[in-house]
Amino acid sequence: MTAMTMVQAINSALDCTMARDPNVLVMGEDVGFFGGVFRCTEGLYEKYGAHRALDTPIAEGGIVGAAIGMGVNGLRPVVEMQFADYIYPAIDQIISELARLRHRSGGEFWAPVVVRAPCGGGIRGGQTHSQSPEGIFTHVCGLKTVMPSNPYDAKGLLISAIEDDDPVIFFEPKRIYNGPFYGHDSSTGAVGWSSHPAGEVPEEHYRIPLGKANVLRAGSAVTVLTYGTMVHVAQAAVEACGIDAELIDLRSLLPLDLDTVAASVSKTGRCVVIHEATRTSGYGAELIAEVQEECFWHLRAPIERVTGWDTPYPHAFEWEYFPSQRRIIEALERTLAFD
Amino acid sequence: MTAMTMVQAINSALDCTMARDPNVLVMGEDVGFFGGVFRCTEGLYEKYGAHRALDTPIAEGGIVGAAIGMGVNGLRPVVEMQFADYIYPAIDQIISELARLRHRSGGEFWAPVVVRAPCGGGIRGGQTHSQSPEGIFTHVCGLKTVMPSNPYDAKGLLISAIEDDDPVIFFEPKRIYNGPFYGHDSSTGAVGWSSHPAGEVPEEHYRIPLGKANVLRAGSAVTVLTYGTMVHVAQAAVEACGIDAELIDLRSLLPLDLDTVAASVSKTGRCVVIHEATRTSGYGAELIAEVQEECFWHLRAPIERVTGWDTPYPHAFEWEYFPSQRRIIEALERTLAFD
Amino acid sequence: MTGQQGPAGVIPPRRKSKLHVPAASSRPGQVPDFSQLHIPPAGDASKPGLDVAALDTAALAHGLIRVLDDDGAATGEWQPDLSPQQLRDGLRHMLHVRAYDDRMFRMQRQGKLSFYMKCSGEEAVAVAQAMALESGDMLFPTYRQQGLLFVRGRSVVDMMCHCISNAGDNLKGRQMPVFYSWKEGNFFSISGNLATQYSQAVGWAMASAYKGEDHIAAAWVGDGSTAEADVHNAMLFAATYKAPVILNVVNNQWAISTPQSFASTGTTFAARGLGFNLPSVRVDGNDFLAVYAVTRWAAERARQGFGPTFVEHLSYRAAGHSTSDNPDGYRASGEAEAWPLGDPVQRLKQHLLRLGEWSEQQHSELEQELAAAVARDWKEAITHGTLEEGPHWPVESMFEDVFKEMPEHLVRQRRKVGEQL
Amino acid sequence: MTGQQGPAGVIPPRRKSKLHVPAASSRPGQVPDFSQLHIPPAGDASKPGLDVAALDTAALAHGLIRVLDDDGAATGEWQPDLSPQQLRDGLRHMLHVRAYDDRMFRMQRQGKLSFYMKCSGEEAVAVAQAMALESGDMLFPTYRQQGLLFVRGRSVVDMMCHCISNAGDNLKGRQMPVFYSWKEGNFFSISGNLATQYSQAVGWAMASAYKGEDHIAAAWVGDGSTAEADVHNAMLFAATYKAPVILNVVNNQWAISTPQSFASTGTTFAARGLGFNLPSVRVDGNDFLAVYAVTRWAAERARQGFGPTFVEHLSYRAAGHSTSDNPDGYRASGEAEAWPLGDPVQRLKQHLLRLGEWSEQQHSELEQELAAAVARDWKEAITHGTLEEGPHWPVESMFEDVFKEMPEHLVRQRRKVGEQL
Ligand SMILES: Cc1ncc(C[n+]2csc(CCOP(=O)(O)OP(=O)(O)O)c2C)c(N)n1
Ligand SMILES: Cc1ncc(C[n+]2csc(CCOP(=O)(O)OP(=O)(O)O)c2C)c(N)n1
Ligand SMILES: [Mg+2]
Ligand SMILES: [Mg+2]
Repeated sequence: MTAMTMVQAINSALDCTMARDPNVLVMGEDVGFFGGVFRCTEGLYEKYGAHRALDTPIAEGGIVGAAIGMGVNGLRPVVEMQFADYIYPAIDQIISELARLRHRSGGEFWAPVVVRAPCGGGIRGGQTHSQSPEGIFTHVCGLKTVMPSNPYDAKGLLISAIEDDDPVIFFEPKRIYNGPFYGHDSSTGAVGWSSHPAGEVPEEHYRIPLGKANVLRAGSAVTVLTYGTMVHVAQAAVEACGIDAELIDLRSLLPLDLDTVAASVSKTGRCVVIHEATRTSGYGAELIAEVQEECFWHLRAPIERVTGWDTPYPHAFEWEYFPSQRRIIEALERTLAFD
Repeated sequence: MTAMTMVQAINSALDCTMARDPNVLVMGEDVGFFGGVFRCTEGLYEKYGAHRALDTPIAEGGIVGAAIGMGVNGLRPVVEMQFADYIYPAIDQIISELARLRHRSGGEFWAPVVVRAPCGGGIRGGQTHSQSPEGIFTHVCGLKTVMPSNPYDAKGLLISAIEDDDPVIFFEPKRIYNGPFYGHDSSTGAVGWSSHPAGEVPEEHYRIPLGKANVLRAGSAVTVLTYGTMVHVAQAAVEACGIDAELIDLRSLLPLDLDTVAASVSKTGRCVVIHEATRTSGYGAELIAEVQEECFWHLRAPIERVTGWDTPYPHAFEWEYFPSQRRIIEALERTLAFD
Repeated sequence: MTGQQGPAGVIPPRRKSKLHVPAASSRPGQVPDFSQLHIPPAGDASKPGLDVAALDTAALAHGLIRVLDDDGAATGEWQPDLSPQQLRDGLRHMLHVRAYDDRMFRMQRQGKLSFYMKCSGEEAVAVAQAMALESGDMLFPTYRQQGLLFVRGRSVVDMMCHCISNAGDNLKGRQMPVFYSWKEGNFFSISGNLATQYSQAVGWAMASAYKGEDHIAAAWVGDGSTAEADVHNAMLFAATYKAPVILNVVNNQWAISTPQSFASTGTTFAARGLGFNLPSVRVDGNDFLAVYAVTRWAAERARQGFGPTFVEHLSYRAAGHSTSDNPDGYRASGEAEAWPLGDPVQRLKQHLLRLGEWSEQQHSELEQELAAAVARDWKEAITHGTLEEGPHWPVESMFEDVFKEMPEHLVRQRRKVGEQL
Repeated sequence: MTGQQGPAGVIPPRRKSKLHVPAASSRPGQVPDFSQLHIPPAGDASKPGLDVAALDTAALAHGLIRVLDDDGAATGEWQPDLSPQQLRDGLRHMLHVRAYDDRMFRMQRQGKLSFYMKCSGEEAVAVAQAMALESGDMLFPTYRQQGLLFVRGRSVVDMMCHCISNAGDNLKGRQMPVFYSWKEGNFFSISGNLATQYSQAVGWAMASAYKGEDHIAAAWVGDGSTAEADVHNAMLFAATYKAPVILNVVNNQWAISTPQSFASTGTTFAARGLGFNLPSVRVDGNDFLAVYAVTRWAAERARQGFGPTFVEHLSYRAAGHSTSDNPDGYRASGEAEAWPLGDPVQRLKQHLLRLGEWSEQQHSELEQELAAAVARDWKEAITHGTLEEGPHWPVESMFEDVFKEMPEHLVRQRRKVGEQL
């Protein structure tokens, strides 16, 4: 075990899979010689060569289109979108092609492409370096959508994603690339990944299965469903307010670990869903739809959403936009106030 | 009043607005000389000229990009995507630009662009001529998303959309372009628009406000929330089973007429949401999330979704894929069985 | 629609649009006229070395490579090395495609297919190209290259089974007719979304180079579809990584109702390749020999490591776009006959006749043979089921292949469908 | 990375990649060397008529339009008609931009800005172009054309207020620094998404033609961003509808760490325009006079109805991409100094000195004056608030302008934010 940041863990996942399988390559803008603007592909160019740490033109649609062809021809391309905000030029290739190829060809063709994309706010990136578009991808059948919240999971999930024969959209919350984060209000409470238990990461190859949630904290009062950066903010909020919440890090949005989710809400009877993405038609809506259907007779309060607002991510008001510990605590308290 | 099909009503809306405002133009693939593959722009080329019924290259991204620039320069472009399935190449311009321009420029710039797109299945179009991607657009702040279910609404809503200073994504369920449709099982029950009350359409200019739902049938047993083609299938299902359902045609998904929705569910205590789009993270999820939050204490059964399956739209199994009267009736009955 | 500007300083009383809108080759009621289209004589174009630089193909990109002259004689540097038997094979394949199209079109009109698309007048492109490529080369076609399947030996019954989504459809009833896929034949799944396959083909070719293999890829796109961003992406990536790929544009003059002038920007499509530093040529797409020769040359270039070639095939879509449109609504009805490059079948036939390797009688016998074969194939195909009556694949099969292994939520949905049956 | 193929029939023991991957002009540790870059002498390029056909600009697209020679003398057909006062204005604007960049960069390093981007070495492009255009012409810039704002007279204090998102920011704190918008100055809102403005500019120009107006549009994009699909769309639409627009590519050799070779396909960027039948020229972007002359010509073409022009500006990004990167990590540290086309400020200064219209003393006085002005502006800007301390716009203002009128759901969300404050 080694202390790793999330960037280092992702780098290690790429390194491990590239070392084992000559068909794995990374490709994207500035990922080759430079090692990526967030350094996730650092050292791979030197180790594996320019064709396996492949710099590309700035054409997200072209990158994914080419990756699909590579995937059909036996490679396992791991594509980096420089920011999740720039995934839209590639969305036609992702939705119309990558997601549907296996089905439309009767199982004849498929492309095991992973699309990695740093997402989320908290780095003063303004509206085009802060988005969390995961909800859109969960609406597309044929895609798996994953978002880790810590180095250990990031490595294990990314290895699973690369070795999976289905396409995976892998969102990396950039706010926690280099350290966990507990929300603006309590950023003083931050410890680095080096002293965080999930910052202990094996150097070798291991997998965390896609589709399995992680119950971070057992509790009986209310279930908190979240993922990515918000896992830490939620955890800090729960600790701060002392409510006995069951905290679930979903990790994989699709497939969703509905069994774990439903078991928890059936037990607690209350649920708060938290994500950074804009509220309307975000992934939180899907969680609520499923939970109320599965656990209706157990529910003792409406399910609340704590999310980003339905506005673009504003540069100056990042902390007012970001779901804060305070907003989470208020939602938990409102939920518990019923009955 | 004249009997009009939905195609004719849309054509009439375009004609009315083009006649009143020289800044309105229609543009898209085959919309000019030919009058559109579904004939929605028929006659406009002859009447208004090639520059106002503007044929374009087959580049959806380019069409919307150009339309934005036109909108910024004072025009009101009404863009046709030949099929909603082909909107994805334009999605970056729609999400990153059209939706956000007013906000990001502090209100300095905006583009009053309408994007029309025939959506939905039921014409044996297979997976690339049948999609209902409306849910994605409702997740994007800055866009209004509309889907009419009949000629009268189509005309009034489209005129409102064109005259609105915000961008509007206007989905047209192609299955009901030329006649209403009650689901495969009872397609024998179909009457043409010419004998349907909503097929009576004024020739002149009128508006139906965006953001107002239409209560098609008052009822006390259960609220049915739907839009587009499914309005008719749901109506037929309700008639067939005799359940006293309150049937709401949302018409506008964003803004959503939450007041009407919440009032109804508060009254009936039960709710079934119906759409053709794939289930997971579809717009139905958002409806459920809002309804359970607003009406939690009135709910007497879990809210059900009747939707397309989470697969691409299959050519051979269109009727098994399409939410049928039978599936709707079963959901209504399940919902009523509780208590 | 180009308006005139008023004299300086004078504001015109009413707006007059200055927006230029391209014109069509013809519209209904007009007399078709292709006299503006410059057709150089056969045999004129020179054939460069395999290592030619893009700039040195400028004349070929703006010109037209032709081998067969008006009398059916082969001439010039581009004459391919094809035996009479190969020529007869080519003719057979083209006629087979035509017989197939004809039958399927009629079956659609009888309600047996939901939709169909013919390639009438363009048969030489797919047939000659497939014959010029190796079986290990990967094909990324559009819906109008059915000829590739005939050359590669796809069973016609299987093609038909796909088109009627019956129990024998290798695509399990999922795709509209003509969106074939045939892994064994290295024929990629055709997408309903125009042009998406173009950049995928480049990626496939990049992977071939990555692995150090010699297989190349070939992709096709229509004139109208060159407007899609994927074509830009494909050209850029092909040129950047010198991918072993042939990028074909089939310029059949029309994109549904929209003339090629809305995509060509008033120059040749081949010229666009030059801008990406791609060796680019324009070939008479109705000239079987020229198409074959160009494809051999481009394939050889790719295989020997000289990278991609961009090829425009000048042709004409003689039929409607699909069974959904009537071309008389948007172009002069005699336009196909006025097309100056003739019909590819007639031209190859004329060549073979001239060589003394073919006769009118052989020709009409072959046509009858193929019509009969296609009729037989149809009869066999419908024994596996029809679109409306079935049998189809089991309904529950629609939940398969969304993912490699079916996740829980799809298992649940499949169960619900099962309950309803 | 191009590998060798083994002898025929022999399967190499291990895979050897044959994939070509483009090289950079230099990487750290190497000696920068631009000797491969062909730089024709100043004055050599001929100046065609306004109605020139695209094909006839081929030499200009592959060559380089230069007016200022190595001694600072203006020469050749492209010499613009600029008075000494105009030249001095140009120099002042460039120096002003430089002083501004310098101050803002330092303020970012002190934590007063979240981010900043300089345009060092490229000042001539935006400044000369803005001077060559009319005030009614609409600008669709990237984040590296701040020079346009200086020429059009944007208040520097206002620019600074935007960059620190304070209460005086016309963008209400919503955008990252440098993503300016200035409606009054016909300066379009800069997008964080590369190249999206390119096709919008074409649409704007189409609308101008539609309305019969004479205003034209100008758009800019970087070398790396030419790879984006929007650039393809823009070129296609501009050519199809002959839109009155100038499409500029600022080829500053780098796209963050990625050399222009990943976008240029080994030819000039201007060459790409030819493929779309766009009259296309390549200009020495560090030559103020040449940029001005080319822009006047292109603007005149557009205004007189001859349609779009595609212009590549050959320049060099002397600083890092932004405050987020250190270029020494991906290119030889002396590369900027090795750039053969020099520095645009020095070259214009040299020209003015040579004309006897400028002195070293005037120059250093001007530099001091501008540095002082920018320092004063900064002091004033922060009186309207700072990024970290405020005052900002009211937090609730973030819900405005999502729509023209705030819908219910946003009113509810705004209320929640209000409650928290
Ligand atoms: C992305 C996308 N946009 C639009 C369409 C609708 N469409 C189908 S075929 C076609 C015309 C294509 O013309 P062309 O590329 O010239 O090919 P051809 O049909 O002539 O072979 C159009 C617009 C589509 N299938 N995909
Ligand atoms: C769609 C999109 N993809 C990626 C990025 C990230 N990005 C910002 S600037 C840049 C490099 C642009 O280089 P170039 O076009 O040459 O312009 P320059 O910075 O040199 O002026 C990249 C990749 C982005 N902003 N938008
Ligand atoms: Mg065509
Ligand atoms: Mg650059």
